[in-house]
Amino acid sequence: MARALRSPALWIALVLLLLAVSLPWWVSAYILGVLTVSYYFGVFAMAWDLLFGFANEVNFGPTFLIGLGAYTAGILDNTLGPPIFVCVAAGALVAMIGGVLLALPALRLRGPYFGLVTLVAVLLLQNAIVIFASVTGGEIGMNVNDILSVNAVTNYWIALVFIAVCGALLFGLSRSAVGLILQASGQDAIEAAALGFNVTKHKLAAFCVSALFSGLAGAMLVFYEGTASVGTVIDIAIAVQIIIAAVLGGRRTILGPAIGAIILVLAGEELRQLGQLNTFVVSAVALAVILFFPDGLLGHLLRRGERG
Amino acid sequence: MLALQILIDGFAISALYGLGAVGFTLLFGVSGVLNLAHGGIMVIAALIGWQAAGGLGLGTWLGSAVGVLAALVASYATYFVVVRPIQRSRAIPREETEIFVLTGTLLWGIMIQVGMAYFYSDNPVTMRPLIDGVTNIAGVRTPTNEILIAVISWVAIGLLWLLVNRTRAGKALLAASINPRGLVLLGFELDRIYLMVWTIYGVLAGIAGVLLASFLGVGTSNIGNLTASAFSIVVMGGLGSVSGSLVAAYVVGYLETFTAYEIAPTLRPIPALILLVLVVYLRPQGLLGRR
Amino acid sequence: MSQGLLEVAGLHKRFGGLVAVKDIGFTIAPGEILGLIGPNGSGKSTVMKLIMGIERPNAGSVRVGGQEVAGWPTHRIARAGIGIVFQHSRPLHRQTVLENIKLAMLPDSLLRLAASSHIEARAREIADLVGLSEVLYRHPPTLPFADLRRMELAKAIARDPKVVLVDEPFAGLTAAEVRAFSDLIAGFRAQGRAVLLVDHNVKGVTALVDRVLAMYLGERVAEGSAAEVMANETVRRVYLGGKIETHARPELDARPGRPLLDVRGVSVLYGKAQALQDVSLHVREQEFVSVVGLNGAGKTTLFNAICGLVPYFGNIAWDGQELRGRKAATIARGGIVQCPETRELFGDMSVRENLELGGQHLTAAERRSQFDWLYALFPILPARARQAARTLSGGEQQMLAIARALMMKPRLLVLDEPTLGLAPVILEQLSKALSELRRTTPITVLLGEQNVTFALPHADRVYVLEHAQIVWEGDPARFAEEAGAGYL
Amino acid sequence: MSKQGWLRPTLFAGAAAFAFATAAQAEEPIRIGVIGEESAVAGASLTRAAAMAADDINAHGGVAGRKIELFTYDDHSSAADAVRAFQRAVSQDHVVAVVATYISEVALALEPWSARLHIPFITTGAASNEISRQVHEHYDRFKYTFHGWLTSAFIAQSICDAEHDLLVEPFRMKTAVIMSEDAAWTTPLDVRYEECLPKAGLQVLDHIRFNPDTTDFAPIFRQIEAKKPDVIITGISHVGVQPTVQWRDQQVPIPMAGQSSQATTSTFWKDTNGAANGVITASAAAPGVAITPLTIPFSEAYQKRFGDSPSYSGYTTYDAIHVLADAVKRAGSTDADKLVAAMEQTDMVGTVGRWQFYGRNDQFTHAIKYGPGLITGVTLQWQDGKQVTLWPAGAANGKVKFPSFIHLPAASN
Repeated sequence: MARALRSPALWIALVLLLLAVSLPWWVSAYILGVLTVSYYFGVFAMAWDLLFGFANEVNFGPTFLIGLGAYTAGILDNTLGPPIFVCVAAGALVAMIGGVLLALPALRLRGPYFGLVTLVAVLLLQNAIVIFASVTGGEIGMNVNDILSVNAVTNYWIALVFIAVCGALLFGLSRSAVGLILQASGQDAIEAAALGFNVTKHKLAAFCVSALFSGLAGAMLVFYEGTASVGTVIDIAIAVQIIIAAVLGGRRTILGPAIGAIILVLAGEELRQLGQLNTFVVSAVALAVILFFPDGLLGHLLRRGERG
Repeated sequence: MLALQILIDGFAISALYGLGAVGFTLLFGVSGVLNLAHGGIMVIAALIGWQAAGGLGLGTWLGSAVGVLAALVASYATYFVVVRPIQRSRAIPREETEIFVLTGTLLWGIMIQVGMAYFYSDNPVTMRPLIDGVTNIAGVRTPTNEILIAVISWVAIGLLWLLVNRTRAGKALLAASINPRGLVLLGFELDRIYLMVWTIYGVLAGIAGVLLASFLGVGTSNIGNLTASAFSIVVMGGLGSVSGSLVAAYVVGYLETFTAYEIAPTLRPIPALILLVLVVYLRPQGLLGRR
Repeated sequence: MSQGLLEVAGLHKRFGGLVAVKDIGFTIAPGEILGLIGPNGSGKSTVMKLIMGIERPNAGSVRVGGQEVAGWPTHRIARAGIGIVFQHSRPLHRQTVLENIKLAMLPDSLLRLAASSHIEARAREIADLVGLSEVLYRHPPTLPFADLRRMELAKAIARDPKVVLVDEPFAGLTAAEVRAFSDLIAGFRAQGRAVLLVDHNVKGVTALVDRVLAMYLGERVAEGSAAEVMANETVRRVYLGGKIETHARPELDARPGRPLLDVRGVSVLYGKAQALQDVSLHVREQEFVSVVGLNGAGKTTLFNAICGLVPYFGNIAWDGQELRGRKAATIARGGIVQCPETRELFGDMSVRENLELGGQHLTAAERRSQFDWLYALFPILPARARQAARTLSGGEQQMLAIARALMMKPRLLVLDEPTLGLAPVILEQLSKALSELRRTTPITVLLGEQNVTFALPHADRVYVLEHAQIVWEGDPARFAEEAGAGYL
Repeated sequence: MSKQGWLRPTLFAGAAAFAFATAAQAEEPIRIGVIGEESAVAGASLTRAAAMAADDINAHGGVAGRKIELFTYDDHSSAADAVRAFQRAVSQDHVVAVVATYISEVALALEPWSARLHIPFITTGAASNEISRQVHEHYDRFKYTFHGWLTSAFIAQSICDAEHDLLVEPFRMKTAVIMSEDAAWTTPLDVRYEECLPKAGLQVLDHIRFNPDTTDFAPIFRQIEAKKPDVIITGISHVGVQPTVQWRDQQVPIPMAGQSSQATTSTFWKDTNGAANGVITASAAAPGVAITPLTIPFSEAYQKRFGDSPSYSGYTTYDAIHVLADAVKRAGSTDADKLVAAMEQTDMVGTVGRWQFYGRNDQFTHAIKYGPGLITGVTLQWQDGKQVTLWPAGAANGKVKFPSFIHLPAASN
């Protein structure tokens, strides 16, 4: 942990955090609204990075986990209607179970094969939701009865605290002993095992943690937007956005992906004037980053640091 | 009767699935690239072909040719703009090239989708049938166009087979898919081989695209599904195995048609997806894959 | 049987049809160092993997301090007290050396998030011990090769294992570094650990080991002190072969004019490992030149440099022209054709198709004549013409590989380790084919071998490659007395 | 990088706020948000028609001297984007009302936000019953939402009425099979079909729902043929081109009528290469059909300005802007609650008919009233590249005509 404090990534993040804290006093409610969404996306991206960057498992279907969390929470709220935090917890729990389901093939399959399974998982969930439209509202989605708050500033604070806490936990985890072992397992499973580490156990844990946070964030997002729909929490397009965000911000840095996500959402909003073409521009930029700074923005900075 | 209907209806769609997947799998076999912009390239062929045929009044056949040409260009663009730079980049560690190519082509696919939607809107379009009218096969009224499409698909696949197994260039291609290094030692330029496989891929994807437009109609909103189905079929059949992809294409095609007939049209895609998961899980190398 | 820390008995491993390890057994007492030697494909590395649980043995037992661990998952075997030093490993690039060492000391637990404090101190001790104290806070990518190996050693020590397995301890190290490492490994003896050194030849480990076990084709061929094993008949045959007869043609080299191939001061680096160091050699038209040396000495690297497959420093001239900057394929078409030790056949294609690919650039007529000639040279091939290359026996595959290379009508045939893992009978056939080639055609050949009996009869001149350098050059007849001993 | 990301918009906001502050001294414009999607025909018509409406109103001196100012956003048909756009419209561009979307998913996602932010919101193309049901059940929370297009139930009703006049009467059709995509908006549609088709004289032989991602319709058509109905009653929006083309290619001898949203767009003939010939669908209006005196002038002006004819959402949006303007005038204020109260009193003739909204005690609170003399929508048929209006009789400009491969009951039995 001592070294975690020396990590430049942490300091960059802290500075940005301070900045974020100051925002409510001097930017419009609308921008706070956009940032609120971007923070939840940030958590998605961080959770994804834990799997890819550390356990080295390419998950094309983060939205499978997110969707499970989101819909579980939403449906629970609309049926039994317990307090929101109960719904969120339930969502996270179900997402974790989903994480285990996803881990089973992951521990057997490599590269594209596993990638495909995750992709299919999303498609299946998508179909399931359309088929059970009576509870899920089908492809037009469902409105949840309760929401976190109507006030943009309040929502902003909730989201900010949420991403800060998740970020701290995930970052800490990544720098902890377990994080090291996980990274070792991801990089060279055989050597990790030869050092006496149960690779399977650690990867499984990684899936659970990643799923847990994805589910949490998914559920929170639902209670922020007041609706859950395939288009907002499950669609492959969302998954792609998350992956882009992580690559853009810098894989294996946990905090980088969060920053990437925020930038991505803001950029999308900035370019709204372009109408439909903004997606085109954003993708093009992301592609350029992949080609010229494969380490991503934060990753690039850190690399510099290491070389020096 | 019903069985016959399923047999006939499933055949053409499966042939089309197969044609779409064959290029995809060949590309992987030879150059190890999974091109997630696949659907995009097919749709480019469809839309541009449609416009050339209708808008520019070139007629269906000429228009289709233009469409295939467009796909070829798109395929080259994918290779030179996205895939090759990633493969050659020093900054990207070897073991991560795969994921980078996947992400890169994925982004490229999105760019194609949005770009095409900008010019053509996301309404699906259809080419005029290559031939009109219907043929009556043992009481099953089948559009003559559908029969023709099945035939063309198989002719294209047949030609590919001849190319690979009977021509010198094809042999080199096959060899590259087995052992590229060995080929270099025999004085073959791999770059040429790759260029060739991207050419073949582009043409196949193009043909599949225009046929799809003429058979079912297609639009930018289908791009995701097209890529996904090609990907699944290819994995199910065994990455890199052409014959495997064909078998898988028919399995999927018939499974879907059967579901639509016998179970419920609403559940159409589901059994195929579940089967896919099972195959990938129980037999990761795919139906005919070797590993 | 004697109470050893590590007791291996009746170890068997099959990969499909081929038996990689046949009834291997040995014991290592505390504070004892055993050397396990054998040429490539002898199965020594497999034995190591079996002990570590990376591969599951088909039969046999592995006991650590009396406890049976055969068939356990690797991480449990590791916890049971076996540590391993890999030859190539992938350390954590984003962590410092210190953290990499600490990693090895962490408990296998999901709950202990923070490493306990004493670990830090211990890690520093170990770093001092192996001589890494200077670079504690550097990142692995910035370290020299030797330090990376030190780090691997440190990680093994950190686990405080009862038994240490070391794979090719000295590969890619300079003489000075070799000494340092020897001392470290000797240190294990002092600490009462049982050590297994796996290496290609006795020479490398003589100074260190108490006993040596020699393997060949998966079987144990000799065991005893280093001296005994070196003296052992079978071992000598395996490495040097039996009696060596030679028929050199010195007149060829005596001819004036520039050599066909001229390699001057070529060096190659793999990452940070020195794979080839300032190597110079030349080959004249029609000469048969043999480069003998053990695996890992750098033969393959040298050939790959010549064929443009790896970047190098220095100059290589072909028929008077610089080869630098030419693509591998261009060089191959230019007349230098390599038949690599890995053979690189097209497994799913028929023998004939393989050969046809070799003859792609020939006219139909030429190809036909080539076919006739090659089929005469290797009578087994026409019989197998329709068969898929994958289904051929090792020897047949080797002949096909050579034939395919010859199909290209090379001016210089670069033949790398043709005898690798082949049975003696096959060697004879190959040997015949080579002499035939030598007698009937003007072809020039550069042969790389570790099997001297096979290499020398065909050689006009011999180079000995050792630790990435040329250490001897001369007439094959003089090889035995001048270089032979040092070679074992 | 991220710095300017959030800095730039604030600058805009500041500048904008300043500009409006000064403008306010004079006549402050009435700001209305419009959320559509450029890459979808219906979505594009929506924003274009809104622009036309605003220009027309402003050309006639605006509303009590106040100009209408539109803020247009593209939501890529995504609920998430739409929600963000809605927030932007309200908290940054300070609109007083929002007109948006032809997609039920998006409309339903926006509804709670109009409730939370107290901003009147009209959806001019979505069909789901849910929209008005929510208003009915939680009036006080959701009263700010208005449904500016027929609910699924009424679409079904208008279709039943139309097919009765067009098919049952003249062609003695007796049986039908319902073919609808498995989507939320079709659930209530089908329910109403089931009850009103028999009343209209069409016995429902079967009811086929299919996956909206279906591309191969051969199996579905064959199943339908096996039932030997006189007509296929469709309920499709997500799909349209594909089933139509295969219907023609396969020469399914049964006419297709009902609701096929894509068939209402002007490009449908081109997209299907004329396979549309003979397809009957319900729509809000059709080019060259005088549902009201306003219809033709609008569609012609639209044609002139944008080169193709508006889709149904174009007509409704054009009216919706006028409804808002009219409400502001009557309310004499842009205060949300006053505005809602005024809108509930709406009684205005637009391009699609006479606009009135159901009250809080009706089943479909805040949905437009359906019925003769109010809004019925029209039923049109593609004939040789043109949309010909068949129903209601008053607006009709052509007769039913089927392509040769159709077997009519008269012929068949």
